[in-house]
Amino acid sequence: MMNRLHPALRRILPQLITLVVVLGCNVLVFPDFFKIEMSNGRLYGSIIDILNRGAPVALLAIGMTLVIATKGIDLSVGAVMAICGAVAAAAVAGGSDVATAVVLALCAGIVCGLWNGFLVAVLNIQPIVATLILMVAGRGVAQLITEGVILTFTNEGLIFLGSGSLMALPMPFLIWLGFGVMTAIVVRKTALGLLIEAVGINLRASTLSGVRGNVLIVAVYAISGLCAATAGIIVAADIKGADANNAGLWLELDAILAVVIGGTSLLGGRFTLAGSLIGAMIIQSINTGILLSGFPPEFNLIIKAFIILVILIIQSPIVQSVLFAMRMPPDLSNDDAEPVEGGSARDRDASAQKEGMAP
Amino acid sequence: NAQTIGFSQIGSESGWRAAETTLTRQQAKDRGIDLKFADAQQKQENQIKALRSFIAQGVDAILLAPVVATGWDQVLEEAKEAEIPVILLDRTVDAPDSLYMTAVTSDLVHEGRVAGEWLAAEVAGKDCKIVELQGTTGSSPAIDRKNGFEQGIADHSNLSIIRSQTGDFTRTKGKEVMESFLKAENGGKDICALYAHNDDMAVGAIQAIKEAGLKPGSDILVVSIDAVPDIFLAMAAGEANATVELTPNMAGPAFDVLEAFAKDGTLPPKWIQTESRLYTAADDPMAVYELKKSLGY
Amino acid sequence: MNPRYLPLLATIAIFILAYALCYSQYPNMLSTRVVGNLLTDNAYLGIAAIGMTFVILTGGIDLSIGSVIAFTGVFIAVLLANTSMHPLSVFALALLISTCFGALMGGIIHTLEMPPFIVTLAGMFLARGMAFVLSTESIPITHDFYDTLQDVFFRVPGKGRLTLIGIIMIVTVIVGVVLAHRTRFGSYVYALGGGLPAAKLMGVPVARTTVCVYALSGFMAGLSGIVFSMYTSAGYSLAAVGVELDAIAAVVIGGTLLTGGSGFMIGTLIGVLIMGLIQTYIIFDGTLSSWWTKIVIGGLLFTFILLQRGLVWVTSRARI
Amino acid sequence: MLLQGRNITKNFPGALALDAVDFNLLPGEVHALLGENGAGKSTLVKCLTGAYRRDSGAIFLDNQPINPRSTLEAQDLGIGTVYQEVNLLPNLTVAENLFLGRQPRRLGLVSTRRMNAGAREILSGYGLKIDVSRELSSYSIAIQQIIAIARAVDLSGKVLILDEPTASLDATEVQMLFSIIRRLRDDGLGIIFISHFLDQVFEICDALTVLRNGRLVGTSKLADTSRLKLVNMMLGRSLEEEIHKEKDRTASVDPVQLQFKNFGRSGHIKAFDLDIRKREIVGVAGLLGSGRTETAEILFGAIGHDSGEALAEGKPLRLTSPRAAVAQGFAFCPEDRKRDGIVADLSVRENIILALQGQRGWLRALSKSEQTAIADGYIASLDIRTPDCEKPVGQLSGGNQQKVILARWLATNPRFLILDEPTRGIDVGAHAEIIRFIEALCDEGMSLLVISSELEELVDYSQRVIVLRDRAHVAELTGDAITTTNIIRAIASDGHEDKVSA
Ligand SMILES: Nc1ncnc2c1ncn2[C@@H]1O[C@H](COP(=O)(O)OP(=O)(O)OP(=O)(O)O)[C@@H](O)[C@H]1O
Ligand SMILES: Nc1ncnc2c1ncn2[C@@H]1O[C@H](COP(=O)(O)OP(=O)(O)OP(=O)(O)O)[C@@H](O)[C@H]1O
Ligand SMILES: [Mg+2]
Ligand SMILES: [Mg+2]
Repeated sequence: MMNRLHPALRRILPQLITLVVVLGCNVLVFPDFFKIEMSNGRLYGSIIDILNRGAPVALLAIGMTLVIATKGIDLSVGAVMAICGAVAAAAVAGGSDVATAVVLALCAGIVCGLWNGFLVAVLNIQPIVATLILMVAGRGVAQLITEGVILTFTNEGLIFLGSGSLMALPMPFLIWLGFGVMTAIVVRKTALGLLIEAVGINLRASTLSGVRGNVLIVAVYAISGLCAATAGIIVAADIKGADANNAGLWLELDAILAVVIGGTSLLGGRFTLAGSLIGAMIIQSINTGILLSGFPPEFNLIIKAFIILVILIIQSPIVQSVLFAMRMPPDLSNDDAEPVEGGSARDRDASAQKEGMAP
Repeated sequence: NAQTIGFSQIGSESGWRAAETTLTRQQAKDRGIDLKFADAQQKQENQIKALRSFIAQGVDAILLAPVVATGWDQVLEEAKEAEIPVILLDRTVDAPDSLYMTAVTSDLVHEGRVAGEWLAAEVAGKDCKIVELQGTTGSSPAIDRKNGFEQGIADHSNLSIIRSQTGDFTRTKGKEVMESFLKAENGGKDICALYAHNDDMAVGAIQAIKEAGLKPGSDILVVSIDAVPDIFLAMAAGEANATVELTPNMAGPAFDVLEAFAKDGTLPPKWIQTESRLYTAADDPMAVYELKKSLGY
Repeated sequence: MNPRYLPLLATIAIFILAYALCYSQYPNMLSTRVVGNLLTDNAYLGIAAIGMTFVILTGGIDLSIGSVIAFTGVFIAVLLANTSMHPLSVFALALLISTCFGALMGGIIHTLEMPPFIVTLAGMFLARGMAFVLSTESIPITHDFYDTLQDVFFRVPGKGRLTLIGIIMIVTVIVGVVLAHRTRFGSYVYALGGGLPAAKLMGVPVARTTVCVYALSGFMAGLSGIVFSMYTSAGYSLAAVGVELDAIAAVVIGGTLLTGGSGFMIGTLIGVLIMGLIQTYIIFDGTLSSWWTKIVIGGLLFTFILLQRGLVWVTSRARI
Repeated sequence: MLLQGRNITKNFPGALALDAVDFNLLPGEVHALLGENGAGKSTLVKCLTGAYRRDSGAIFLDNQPINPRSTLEAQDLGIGTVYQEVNLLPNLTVAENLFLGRQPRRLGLVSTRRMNAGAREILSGYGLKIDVSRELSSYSIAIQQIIAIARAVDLSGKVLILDEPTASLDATEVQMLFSIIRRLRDDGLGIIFISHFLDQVFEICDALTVLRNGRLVGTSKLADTSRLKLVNMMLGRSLEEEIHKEKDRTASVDPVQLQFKNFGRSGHIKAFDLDIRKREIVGVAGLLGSGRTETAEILFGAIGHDSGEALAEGKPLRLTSPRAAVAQGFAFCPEDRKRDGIVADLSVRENIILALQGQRGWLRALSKSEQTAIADGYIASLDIRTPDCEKPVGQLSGGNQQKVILARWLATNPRFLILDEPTRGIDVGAHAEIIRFIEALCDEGMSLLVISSELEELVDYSQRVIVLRDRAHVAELTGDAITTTNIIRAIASDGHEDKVSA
């Protein structure tokens, strides 16, 4: 049966199964979980909530996937969300129209991304620290824009992006879906995906092969900034105000988690955007499930930790290879080979790519 | 010679706190005080560091808005040793009161009680199922406002809290959690009132209620705490019902105390309680909004 | 001179330079009081960062330390409040738990081949969640023994104090240095950071080293939690949020590579002191608003990293 | 019987790497393990030393069954191994690499001073006088190889296994290694020696075992085996001619294609002049660390030059980065294939088209079918042993990885190809094929710069040989002057610059 699945689908099968299991658990704690009804011309139900509320993490996960594929990480996305939300809010508060506000916010996001990319690719600062700088300072910049208060606005156009709906579906969902599909097409129909993977696995070898490694790295951080900007606009539009203190707070961890649950290795290289998006939905399903369950909030973190642990154990190379060995002829379990050496991503020689090319 | 006063602020996590900071700076400027401001970014350890640095600099007095009640004895003793008076703002600490000069605070439990009593009076004996949006798990306002509210409704068996979840004091989470409350409680038809530990969560929740096709303020009563400007807008629109004020002007009384002390050594009482005033739609919300708007919220 | 010491020397040079600049602006900053405070106030961070350095040297990361600090504090406070156990035995128990917690994470990372980032992220949620379950409220610690411990300090001329927790940090650093540079375990740690396949082929006991390193980090986080509880005389489940990021920043500013295999314990100490210096400087300045505080911290962080890179670059070019 | 493997089987997904192989090693014997690229030699070694878990079979040491589950256990049993790719830790010092896990201790603490002294002493036995407290990565791959050998020799109480130890060594180092091997053999150790250099095998080995496609072909005494028979056993067919066709030594009359004038970078390589003609093959010879690799890197823009200029047909060339060089039709197969060459997790197909795609830019993607066509073409023409072009290149055998990198550059159809140790780790059959292939390319107009430690190889196909010493070009041999003796003399003489020509 497995043999007939499309290879791309087969790659994200574990994630899909996990999602189904988590949704199943949600039904257990809340029987009406799958109920969807139509009201006020839009669909209404827990599933829709997940698609809607998962938008920021899903958007961040798109950019984060590409960054992680190049062996980087972007801790600044939460702060960039805050900045861009603030920019958009300040723009409409200052009287510009939606389009200008959105463009300004997106540009701010790209500038943030370029800054990160510059630190990583040109100054050769380790990604985690390079982006930590913006993570710390960025929220300050956002607060500078809003002067520490929640900058509320009443521009209907902007609000529509966060809480409006189109064809009965919430806008945030449509935005992340569109963004995801678009990115996937761009990355897979051009050579971008391949080049990003090559750079992530072995920057030296790729650069020696004439790939513009540094440009690619700057580009993925810029894309990540763009995604964060979009997420920031959505979050601000959702509450009709830019909350520089709290917008996107700690969301970078959720985004990274989504990427890893989605099946992309933190060591760079092979990536799957679809997996990351499913990962984001898994995380949001957990969050929504916790809210619906009615447990006291003290237990939120413990529940989350255990579910993550279970997911990761299910998806760990060893358990996967055992499961696959039981179900599949050996020649299909291509990507999880050797328990002792080879196969696993953790085994990859990191030292080889530690330094980039000496100029 | 101008006084130098150190102010260890918790952070800038909410509009209310920004307003407190703004007011404190303004007051200091008006009185010609050199204010050393230190933002602790919600971390007690940073506040302790700030206090120690203030002591090392030899400031004339210290204002402290403690992020948590415990753990101040040691550093307060150091301040006492250095003969620097310390005044607590907006929250108290667990240390012996000999270690600080006075505390200018509201009573967090009392705030919750005022909200609860208002709600009990409002529904007047009808059955009412309440959902609660808590503040950040473990933070003292969340704990005290929860307790206070429970005390306020304790004598009314017709009131019951059916769901209570943390909304982290933020609009986004307030909205998200409210959405799930509405789903879980029969589309919101079973909910009679919402109690939020701060106004921001209430504002978020109001949007969720509206998007679910219900009318906040009438289908679901909304009561919250802080009295930030935006809640008055909602009140004016009939979408919120009541809020309990927590005044951001804590520094004013504190500076008064310091002035009096500097002049003739009068010692203030150990607790200067600020008023926890209840605002309802009857209080001309738009006017209050205009008044508050300029205070740096 | 051996080029591997360059980043370390650059860090030290920058620290001295920065301190000199601070001193020229606020002469008070060279008082023994400020120096003593620098050690005392950053003791918990220093201890945790030493543990983190070991983890990072293997190419891993430990995001759980902030939560473990909070958990340990709450655990100690709860036990002291509700039982008659002596603080020392409570300490031992807390260290045991945090060490086992670390070892467990190490075991999962090794046997299930899962990325440390995520395993320890789950650990971070779990430890903080456990702290919440023990108590959401902050619990004061009022044991006489704590008062005794807090009164242990050496007065140095100029009102400065070298406190017990400052001493504990210094001892930890020394132990860290010896462990990293003078034991076989230390060389295994560096070996893991140099590349897992090669380390395996060279006969490094990978499983044991991985588990030990995370156990060590857990132990250090536990110790840091004890120190933190002495520092604040309380256990609070929301304490030490984000300490892991501070620790990572300190380790990296100290010249350790996040990819593993290269770095020094002393560098971490300097990194911690630099972080402390930045904060002290901002407080001494006292004019920055909340947002400018954040921006300036970020900017100074950037400046330090840039200076360090520049210095290393210049000196390594000068050598050729 | 010292070390015995019986019925060893190892299955990789999609490839049966070892199929019930028997292997016997006597004490005091140097035993050659031979076979084509991908025959399973390295896999056998890894199974014997516990780096891989074998699927079935038994291992005996001194007739006692052993079951090493990790290389550590094998080391403790007295088996020292040099694995094929240098498997040392680049971030540790040389001394730490030599003594990892067995550092001398005083009072329970590692004594760095004694360790460094020990390391210096060990390395002096190999004629290596280097700073042992420096990181391993600051030394060239050849030095690393010697250190790896030194470590394995030091660890081998009973058995020493050397998997292609001589791949990047030149003649002097090889002779030194051989004298050490002889000494150990006389001490009664058993030594397994893997190499594709048959001359070396005939020089040092006593017995041999040949694998082909994971199966045992045969074992015999070396004395009973002729070179021809050996090649037959390895390839399963006879190599048509191993006779060297006499090279046309007349200096090329083709126009100069590339000119490098006063090209160099201080601190890396002294400025040099170099003209390269169309269809010409220029060899580069020199000792370890003489700057051969750096010559290649500077020509390719991997190290920026700080003096001089490059001209193509009189027009100046911009060679500021590898990318710029590729755009000018340059290509470069690096020496350290693991670090600079392969992109391990990508498939053979993706590795082969990488440079071509990089050249085309990200927007003009090659379609999957074009990629497959290109990859399959080179898999066939270079005889790359892989089940299909989707296998991750990191799972190929070393020699096949080398061929993939060569294919990557040939796919860009370069006009100037730089090869740094191109035949490192490539088997005899493939070796001959690759050289023929290169010569064919040259006939079509490509010019070539080849760096090789194998002087015979250089002499075989070069029309000109540049000799390097101490990071400077010291001599240039042309025409009939190109002989191994002349090259060695040029390397050794410390005289001033001289041009030898016929
Ligand atoms: N980790 C791995 N995963 C999958 N296949 C592998 C792996 N390692 C080796 N192989 C396959 O096993 C076969 C034998 O490889 P091996 O490295 O033993 O060859 P070799 O004889 O050493 O060749 P060479 O002379 O090129 O080094 C090859 O077909 C190779 O593709
Ligand atoms: N014998 C040596 N002593 C000290 N350093 C050396 C020695 N050999 C090489 N090195 C170092 O290794 C570096 C590599 O030089 P390079 O790669 O250009 O040499 P090469 O001629 O290509 O030699 P190889 O055959 O090792 O590749 C040199 O920069 C030098 O620092
Ligand atoms: Mg091999
Ligand atoms: Mg070389």
